[in-house]
Amino acid sequence: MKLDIKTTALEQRRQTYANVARRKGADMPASRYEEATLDLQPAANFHYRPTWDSSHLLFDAGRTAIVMDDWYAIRDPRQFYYGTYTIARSRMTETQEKNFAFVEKRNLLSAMDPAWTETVKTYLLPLKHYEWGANMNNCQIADLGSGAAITQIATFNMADRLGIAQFISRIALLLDGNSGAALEASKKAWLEDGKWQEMRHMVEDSFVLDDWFEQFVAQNFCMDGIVYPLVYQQFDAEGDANHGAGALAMLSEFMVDWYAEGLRVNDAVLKLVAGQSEANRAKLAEWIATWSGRAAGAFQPIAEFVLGENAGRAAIAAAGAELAARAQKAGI
Amino acid sequence: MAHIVSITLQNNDDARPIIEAIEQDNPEATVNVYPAMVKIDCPGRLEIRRETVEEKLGRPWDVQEIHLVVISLAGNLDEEDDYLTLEWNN
Amino acid sequence: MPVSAIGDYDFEPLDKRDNFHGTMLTYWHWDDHLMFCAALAFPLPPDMPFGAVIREVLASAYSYHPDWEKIDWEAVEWALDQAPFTPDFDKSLAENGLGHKSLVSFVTPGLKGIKGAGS
Amino acid sequence: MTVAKKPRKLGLKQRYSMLTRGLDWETTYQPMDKVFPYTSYEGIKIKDWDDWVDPFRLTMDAYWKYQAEKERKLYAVIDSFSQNNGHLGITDARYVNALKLFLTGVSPLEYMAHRGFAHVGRHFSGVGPRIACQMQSLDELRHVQTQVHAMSHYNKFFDGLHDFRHMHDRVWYLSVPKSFFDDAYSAGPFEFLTSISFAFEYVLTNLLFVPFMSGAAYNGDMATVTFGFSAQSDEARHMTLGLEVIKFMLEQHEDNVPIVQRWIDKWAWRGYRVLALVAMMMDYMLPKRIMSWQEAWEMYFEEAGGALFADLARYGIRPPKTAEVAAKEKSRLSHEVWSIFYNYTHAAAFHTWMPSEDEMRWLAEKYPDTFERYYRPRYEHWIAQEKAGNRFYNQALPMLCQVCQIPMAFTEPDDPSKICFRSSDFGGDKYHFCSDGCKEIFDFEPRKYVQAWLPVHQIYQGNCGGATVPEVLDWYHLNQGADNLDYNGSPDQEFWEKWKADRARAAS
Repeated sequence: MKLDIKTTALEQRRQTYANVARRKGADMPASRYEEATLDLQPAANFHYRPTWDSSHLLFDAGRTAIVMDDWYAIRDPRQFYYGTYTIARSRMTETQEKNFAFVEKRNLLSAMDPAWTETVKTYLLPLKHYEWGANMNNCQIADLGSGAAITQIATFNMADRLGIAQFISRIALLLDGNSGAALEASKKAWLEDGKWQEMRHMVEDSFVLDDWFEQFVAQNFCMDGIVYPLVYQQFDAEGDANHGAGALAMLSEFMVDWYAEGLRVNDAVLKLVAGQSEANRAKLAEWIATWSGRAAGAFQPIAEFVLGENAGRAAIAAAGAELAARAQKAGI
Repeated sequence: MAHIVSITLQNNDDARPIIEAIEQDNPEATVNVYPAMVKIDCPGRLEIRRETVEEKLGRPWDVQEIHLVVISLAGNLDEEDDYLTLEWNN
Repeated sequence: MPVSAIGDYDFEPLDKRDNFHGTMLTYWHWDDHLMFCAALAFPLPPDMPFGAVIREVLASAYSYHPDWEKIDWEAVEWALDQAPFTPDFDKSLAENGLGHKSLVSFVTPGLKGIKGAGS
Repeated sequence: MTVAKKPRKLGLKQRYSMLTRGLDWETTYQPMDKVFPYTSYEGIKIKDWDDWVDPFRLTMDAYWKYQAEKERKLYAVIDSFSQNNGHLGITDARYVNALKLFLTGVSPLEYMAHRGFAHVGRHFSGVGPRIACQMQSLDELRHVQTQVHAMSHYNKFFDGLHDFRHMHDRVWYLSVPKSFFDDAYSAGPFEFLTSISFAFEYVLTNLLFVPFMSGAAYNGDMATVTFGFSAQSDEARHMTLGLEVIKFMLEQHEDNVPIVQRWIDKWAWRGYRVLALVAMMMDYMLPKRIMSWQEAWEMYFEEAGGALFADLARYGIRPPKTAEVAAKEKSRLSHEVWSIFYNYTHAAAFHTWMPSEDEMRWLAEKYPDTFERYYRPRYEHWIAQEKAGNRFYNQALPMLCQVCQIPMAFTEPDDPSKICFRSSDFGGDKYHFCSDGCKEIFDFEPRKYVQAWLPVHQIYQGNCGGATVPEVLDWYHLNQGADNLDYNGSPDQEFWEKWKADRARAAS
């Protein structure tokens, strides 16, 4: 059928949804990220107070000390909505799968020094519980946070952290020949090994924070800001350079890429929130001081165990300095 | 009389081998065709066997690939490497 | 039954009479005329005469219906909150016993809606 | 050398269990009841969270893989739909009104489900159910976003879709789905799962998604059928979660049985009332119809639900009370609801219309006991009035049910000619209900339902933009004269007729 393309049927009456148009101007076409994010959280006329928190309304903005004129000022620099997010992760997973298959087929982990294998079991495997803790904290932000922009970021973090916990568990299964012994031993270490107790203490304290934005800062900025550079840069480098652990670095490629990607998001969020008001900035500074100090102290025994006392301390100090520099760059 | 278990699949190329496999392995199954979808009912129990789907498909098939085409289920589900079953316990 | 909740769970109802700026909420329903899909809600002054409600409020809502002008008001059967009652048209709603969120329904004998089918 | 020589082979269940179970731990630096403060107040007793049976066993990597594949396919369809102006291929523009109701009424609930499952995904103290809930939270985000994207193209050409989120928080009939989900999200985690995972996902959503989406396909709407079925492939997982949750609670402790039974009764009823909107969509808003609401109810509730409740009988669970009343209502539900919207379409963001003679014949055939007797005379009168330039719009606001918030239009279970009125007194005030189902829900927890934000009452209290209907509609962001009123005479109709004329000209 031949059609006149100028038919009025093809004249658009509007470019995008009205809520997006109010923010961008009516003539501007919107991105999928914008249409799928902006104003998505219910905002008014709630019917019943939560039975689990009757002092607040559903989606109460008063659940954090941070005050924003508009929580949708926050944007994800990756522009992740569900579709772009899962497709990005499935690509990373493909690489990760190939790496696992490669390492498994050639039994490459057997090239590691036996002593280093034990070290890896001590420092890396218990982190699956740290990741599960990070999953819980991000899940709580997704539950209680204000605005679909930030809660969406937290939701993706929540899933990522479960995924990472499972990748670590798979490393454990590679190391114990699928017996599950390494999984169990590393849980025991998380629960009982003295080197891990300050970490576990800190994670458990973060579970019970009342303020979800403090949780965001504590988990995604401070704790991760100490743990990730140490584990996936310093420890991996040490293993690769001195203990035949090059293959292990292949298995943590996902974590390395994931952390690099998340840095930009977390820093952008903090910068925007700090820029809103002096009160926000002061609050963020207080939280960052508290939690980065605590994370550095809590992870020090592991750093010293892996790298030796001096190098361990130096690595912790360097990670702390990097955090401070990032905070400063974000205006805090 | 056994209660009906049921699985509804998209009516597309990915689902067709699964539908055929179900018909082959569950002689009592009835296939109802609707626009864009197929609802398969079976008294009591219904089984999808990996082996049969692979025969129809001519390639390895992971039972979890069912996630790509399933629309709805009725019955208690059990999923393993080699099969997926739906069943009522009465 | 108290609500299963953590802490106190007791809040001011949203529809307290005080929230209606001196009026009270009343509901009116004409039986057998389901062309009007549901009972109607009107906030009315408690001192408004019952007859005035019919003339000024109900008429504007219901006069679209061909049965409206045929109603014999002497014959109408009234119910207040689903119990039979006889309103005094000259007295106020309050004097007639209506309270906040009272439901007044009425049957118009002989009038059963469009084609007698209850619409 | 500690690296094993020959790793043993792990089955799906075993592998899944190793990669998930054991991630959590008993906290000791903080007491467990502070970390998980919400697991006991509803009275549900759990002896051992490890008894939980995982419904589907997707690790995150498999989840990403399959979901990404679904998303690639779905967005390819959405892209091609908009590039090829797929909106011109639908059977009739009246159909789009079903999408308007879907986007304003249902999609925001998907978002609520996303947040609600994040809530329980954090607060259950067992790792198995938490992971299942977290994945569902992620899925529900997918559903709202794919719906917003699929409808985005329609929004560019049709009215009524442009401000769905703003409307969902305000417009009178949208308080029906909104209050439903507020009710679930504000409940405890076990009740939330019973309401959404079991009563809604397992027992009721088939009615929303399956016949309706198949209907979308039948009416040429490829974008909707694709997001609908793509979403349903997640629902299959969610349904299984719903059934496992119920079985888990029932198996854990016999004291849980009466609590769960009450929730099943409550939520099956509340969900059924929300689905009244779907009944109308199926019987009136699809230009080409697949099955009637009554047939869908029989297939998906009576038949499938019958088998389900026979299965649960061994725990002492009986079918929800809804079943009996719904069976009596099934031949009138869609007509009563369509009448509500025909009455008030001047205040709605979608159009209504009178069915054609062909459509009335179909309705009469599908509803032989009720249609000719109760509804045809009404419709013929309305049609005659419209022809005479006097289209009926109800000029007064309706009385609403305190619980489901639908105008009090439903009739007595045993008499389709009499409105069903129920009421209770609480705290010195009267409260009104459309049914025994809604009254029972109120009577059990009156302090919850006295908080309800009832649109009609809020308008009268002066909280909705003004005292006149046009002011309220402005407050809704409803474009008057375009979004509202009868389909006949609407800009949507004008656009569609023009397109049809162009098409006819091009073809000749």
